[in-house]
Amino acid sequence: MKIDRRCFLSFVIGGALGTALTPVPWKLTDDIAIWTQNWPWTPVPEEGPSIYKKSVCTICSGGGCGINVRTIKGQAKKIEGQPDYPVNRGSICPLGISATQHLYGPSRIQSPLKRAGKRGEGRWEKISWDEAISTVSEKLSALRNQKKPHTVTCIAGSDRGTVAYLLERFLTAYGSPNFIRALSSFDAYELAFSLTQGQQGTLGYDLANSDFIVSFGAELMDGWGTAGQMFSLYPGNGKKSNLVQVEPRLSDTAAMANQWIAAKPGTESALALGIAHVIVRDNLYNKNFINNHCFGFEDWEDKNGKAHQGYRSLLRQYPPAKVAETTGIDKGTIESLARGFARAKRPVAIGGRGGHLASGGLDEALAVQALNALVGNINQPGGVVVVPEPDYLSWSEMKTDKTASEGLRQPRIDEAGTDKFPNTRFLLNRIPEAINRAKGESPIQALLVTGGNPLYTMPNTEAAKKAFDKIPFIASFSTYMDETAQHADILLPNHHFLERYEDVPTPAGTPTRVIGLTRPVVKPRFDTLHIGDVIIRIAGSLGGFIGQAFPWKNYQEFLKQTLSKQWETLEKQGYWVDSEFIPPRWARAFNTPSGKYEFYPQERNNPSGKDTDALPGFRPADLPGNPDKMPLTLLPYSSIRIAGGAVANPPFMTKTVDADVIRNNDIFVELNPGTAKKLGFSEGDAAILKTPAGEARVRIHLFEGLMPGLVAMPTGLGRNAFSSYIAGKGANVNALLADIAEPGSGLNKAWASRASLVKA
Amino acid sequence: MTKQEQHTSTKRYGMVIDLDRCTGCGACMVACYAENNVPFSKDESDKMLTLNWIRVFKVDNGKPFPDTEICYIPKPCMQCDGEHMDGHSPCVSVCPAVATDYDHLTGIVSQIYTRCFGCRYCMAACPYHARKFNWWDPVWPAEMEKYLNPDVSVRMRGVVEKCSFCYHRYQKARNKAYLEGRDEVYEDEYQPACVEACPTKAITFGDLLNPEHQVYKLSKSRKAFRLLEKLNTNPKVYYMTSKKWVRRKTDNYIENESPGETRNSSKTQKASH
Amino acid sequence: MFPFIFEWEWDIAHLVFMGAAGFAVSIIGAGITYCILKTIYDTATEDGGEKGHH
Amino acid sequence: MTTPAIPEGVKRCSTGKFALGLAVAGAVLLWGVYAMFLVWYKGLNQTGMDNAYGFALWIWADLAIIAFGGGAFFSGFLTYIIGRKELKSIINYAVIIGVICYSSALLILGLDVGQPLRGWFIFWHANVHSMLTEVAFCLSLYLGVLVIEFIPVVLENPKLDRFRFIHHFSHNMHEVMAVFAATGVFLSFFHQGSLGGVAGVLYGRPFSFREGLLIWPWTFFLFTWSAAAVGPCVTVLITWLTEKIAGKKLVKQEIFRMLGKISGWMLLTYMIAKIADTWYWAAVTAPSKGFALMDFYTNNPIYGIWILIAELVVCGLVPALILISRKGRENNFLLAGAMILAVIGIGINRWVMILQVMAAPLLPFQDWYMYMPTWQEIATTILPIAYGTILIMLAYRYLPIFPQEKELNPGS
Repeated sequence: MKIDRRCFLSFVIGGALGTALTPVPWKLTDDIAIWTQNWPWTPVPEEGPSIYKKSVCTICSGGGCGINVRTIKGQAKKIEGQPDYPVNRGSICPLGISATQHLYGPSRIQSPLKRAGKRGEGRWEKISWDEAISTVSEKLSALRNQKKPHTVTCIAGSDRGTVAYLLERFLTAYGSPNFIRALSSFDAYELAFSLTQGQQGTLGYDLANSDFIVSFGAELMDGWGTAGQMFSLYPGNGKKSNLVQVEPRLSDTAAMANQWIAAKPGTESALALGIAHVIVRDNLYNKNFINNHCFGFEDWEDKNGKAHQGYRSLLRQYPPAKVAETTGIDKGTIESLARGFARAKRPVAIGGRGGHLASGGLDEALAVQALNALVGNINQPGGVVVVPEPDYLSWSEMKTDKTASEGLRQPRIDEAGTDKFPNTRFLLNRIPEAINRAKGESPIQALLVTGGNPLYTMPNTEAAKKAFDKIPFIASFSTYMDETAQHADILLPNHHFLERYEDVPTPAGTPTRVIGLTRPVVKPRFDTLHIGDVIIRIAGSLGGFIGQAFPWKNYQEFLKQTLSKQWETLEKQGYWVDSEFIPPRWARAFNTPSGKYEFYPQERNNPSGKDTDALPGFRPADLPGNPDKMPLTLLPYSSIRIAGGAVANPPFMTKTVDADVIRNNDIFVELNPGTAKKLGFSEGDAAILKTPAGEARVRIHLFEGLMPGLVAMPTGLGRNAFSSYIAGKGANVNALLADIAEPGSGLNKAWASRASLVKA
Repeated sequence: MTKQEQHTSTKRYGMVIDLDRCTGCGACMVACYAENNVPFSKDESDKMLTLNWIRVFKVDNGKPFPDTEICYIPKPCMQCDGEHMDGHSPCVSVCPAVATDYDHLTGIVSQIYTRCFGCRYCMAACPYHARKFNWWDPVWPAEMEKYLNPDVSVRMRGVVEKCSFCYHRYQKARNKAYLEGRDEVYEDEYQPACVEACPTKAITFGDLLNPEHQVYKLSKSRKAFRLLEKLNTNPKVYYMTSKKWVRRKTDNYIENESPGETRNSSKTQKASH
Repeated sequence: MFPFIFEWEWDIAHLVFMGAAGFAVSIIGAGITYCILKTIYDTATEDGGEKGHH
Repeated sequence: MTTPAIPEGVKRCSTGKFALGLAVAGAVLLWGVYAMFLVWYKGLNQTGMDNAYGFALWIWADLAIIAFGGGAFFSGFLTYIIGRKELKSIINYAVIIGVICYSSALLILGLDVGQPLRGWFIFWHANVHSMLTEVAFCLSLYLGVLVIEFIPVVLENPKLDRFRFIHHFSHNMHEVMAVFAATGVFLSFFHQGSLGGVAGVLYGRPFSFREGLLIWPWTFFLFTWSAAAVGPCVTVLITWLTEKIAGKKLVKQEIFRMLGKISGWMLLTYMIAKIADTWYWAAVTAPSKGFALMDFYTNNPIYGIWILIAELVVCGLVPALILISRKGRENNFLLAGAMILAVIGIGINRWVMILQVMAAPLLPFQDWYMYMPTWQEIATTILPIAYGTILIMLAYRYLPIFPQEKELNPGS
């Protein structure tokens, strides 16, 4: 016993000492140290030489910023601005920088898919490209056999560049007039330019050379136009330009502006007309331009001898005192703003709101554009310019068969270009109504969605979704599983923009004529196919004249051929600038019936025939809903930190959004503290926001920078597709907005909505 | 103090952020996430749990509509020189395991992720909340690991991380200079990701001791100031604004005291070692 | 803690701190060692049957 | 059965009753252990801490528990160094409480770090400038000392004492206990102080920052002093509670009064220093950093000036005055009440020096940061109580802790 115990003790002590002297404990500690430092599930990025590849970012609807992508071993690592790119000069927005997250993220559609469950249920069956293409071809072929080619509609994200032209060409050869561009904040302005100047093209604002910018709600720093370009122009260029921001909410643009003028929402056109009133009254307008190159400034007689009112006499209805009352802006402010604008060397007036897609109607656009005409800054340095359609897109004439010709003669489903809305080119927002109005089967039998994600971006989204449900066949070409793709029958995923070739013509807002080249930075990650190739292949399998209209082997060959003149430059530096493009002189600039700038747009569709309805005017939208029950106005606002359009916020972007905008999947609406007090709300309270279109659960954030009586809600949240990293955050403001067709243009005039807030 | 440190090329890298130019777009933040492999989670809305090395704050002047003004304040790690300009920044002196250190050659406060054992004392010490903790194991869903930058090691759960002024970029630039037989790293050779990404060029970066660098002059501007200067942390991140109310929002003032009166005597540009 | 760590710098604070820590450890160690040795001695030298003396 | 497990001459409750008690405490312990493993397995996201609260409930628990365990070092100091031999009647228990407190503190520290497996880096890569390094070194060493002090008590269990080697060993350790106690006092002085230094050195945090002497902020000394003041109170209160549960006297009442008197004077002197420190901080230190006193006590849901008054007056001066007055000490209710108040006061002090420091905003555009612990944090903070209860139950049942027990309970 004694010996045993002693043995035991010596064994324990000796053993402990012995172990301590061996390398075992030291080795073990070392192992622990190393192991805790290199957990096998903590990734170790692969090293390698980094290669920068030039391309053009097209992730947003205004897209077109030159980028330099850092790649290592063929993988995209980081997106940086391309300093010499003529649009953005090295500046890019946070969405562009985070595009790698979409490239590699879980929102990607990895192969063609066929719907397996009910529509929108999210159950898919993987199919081959051959099957996908033949499914679409068979469907289209069947519709042609039934003499219904015009029931095929295509919704595209853009109407410029080769892909859009391929689509249009395909529809033409096939026999459908229904190519529809997705909603854009430039819709109304493009229409205003085409009516007053007779020019079709991209609107360019030479902000770099302007010394006085009046922005009627254009959220220049919040995603308007091409975000990267806006940043590179203001205020980063170090030049003091005077920016006046007219907006009921203190946006980031308003905060950067030299002056923030909070006009009542929807009264922007009244303010523009009021400013014009002062300029004309005080004789501050550009006499040369007005006297020699304008039409409809003074009262005039038509060729039948009928007297018409002109712009000058129209302005009498908008004296500053009256405008002050309408807009809620001090009379003196209007006067001094008008004088400041007219006396500046190179002033420019901009409208078009922000990344938010409702453009505000033609009246407002005409009223704002008239200011540019008054000071004669059209096609001038520091002014506005219409950059014409690129001329490289001229291909061989194609033949159409009888079915196609008959189909093409059918009126467009969205009524754009019809007798009802003859001036307007695209009216996506009219589609749901057209479907619902039709008796019997849906006027759209097959819908091809190649961009725009309409089931997220359209106003009154739920109603749009219901209308889309009546379309028997929806094919989506989206790269990501977006809201529209989720609701489609077949998915033919396009390459991510970092994986494909595409031309990027002059992006919105740019005053120069540029073509950029989007190039594959990485090899396609998944079983996706370039949309151009898909169209060529579908056309091929449809055969006949349709097949003949697409003689190219593939999209890349077609692109090279199309851009043969510019290709070498494009390959080398990633962009091509049309150095010959000079905005035409006034004498040759206008393509209107009068050959002049038309204050009174003679071609404007004017059902009433009244002069005041042809001229710009302040005609507030009659928003639906009972103002007693819905005393508030819901104002969507865009934030540069939230992708508000077709593409959703990648996680990086959501990371930058403050906790008083989105928290734990609750969206915050802004409310002026005074309004909140009246309604009995305090910071963080939960509430139900109701509009005639729907309702949403929100929380309250008090913001002094918002006009009393408004509720401001960010665009871009409330996604219900993409991935679990993106969906389910807040509510979609588009779903709460109404759609009111502006008489004559059909554009959506209702960019706001009546609303009420009740405690939740 | 080693010989190397007494070398004449001792630098104090710093930043000057022009708040009048910052539009609050967040490009700096996103560029930083991409450059530095900052992880993300499904719910990024709770800002007290998310990781970011630079965060842009929205500040308002508190005045009622329509006299309200807002200003954005980007806030990276301030890379403090410490009370006595000797590198004893608030965090460095408290770290029990020397997992964060002040580099006397550059003035940059480092963080050694593999040594940090996650006691978070440095977070408690940092008045700027520049330090963030990895509350979760980082996860890159789908193929997102592919975009990770090999120049910056990925952090694991349970350690603290913070802005390094993109120190890996400095190392690259220094190696390049060395290979080319130069002592000096040129100003434009070493710029952090946020500076490069700022689309309005609101951020300037360089050696605060080098008269040829832009920051040298800018940091001495009358408009220049630093956050919480009275704490004597001696940050190397300067701000500029022409708005008086913004100045008031960047430090604490007792009644009747106003910004400017209390300019710190320690605002010397000399590194004291 | 030890000079073989790469970032080691000789520092008076180290000497003071580690000196104090080492001092405490030595005292404790010495105390324990003394007790063990004394006990071994006591156990070995005591006579058989005695029990429980204090 | 050769030797009884229960010490000679004392009576203990039935095994059934004892097992029931163990089961109850064990259940709570298991709950805590479950939470502990959750935290280790899933990480610190299981807590209510966030980027503003690097330190929270656990660090408070650490600071408080070590202050409360201060009874061990201070009693040891009084017994072995000052030579108050009468305290030998309670020193064993003080040591046990100390062991419980210090081992729990280390356990919580082990939980509180993001990478527990790298915890030893604090020794390996020690930054001697960091107060936390000082804490870690002194804490571990002192726990060692406490265990050494505890070992002879364990070895006195009749079943163990049979072995000659153990018998001699325990005897020899008693012989040199003064040396260990002195080392313990030395270590305690530093780690109690360093815990105060933890918050005091944060010059970026005007709420906790204090000027000081050499490298030590005033909080260093205040923490040591306050731990010495409140430690004996905790020892007395737990002994008292043990007596109530056991249903008999274990230590003579004079010992309690004597410790109460010592605590009272310690507390009073501490409060004088603390008030002076607070005054200087409010009038000089904080304003120099742009803060007025009331900035720290307004615009937030909980931290009002009441907490300062509670700490300094209600749970500071009041118990101190009660304890130094003979009348106060002789009234059992007042004695216990004052000691409880003192314990609460030090608890509040440790709380504000950690949690209010984290809560107070620094940049004028920031709000107060609020914090709510999760059940995992609470469970692991309660865990030491369950563990302590079990250890005390075992120790009381099987070890001769209270030398006066036989004398005070002659009947049994």
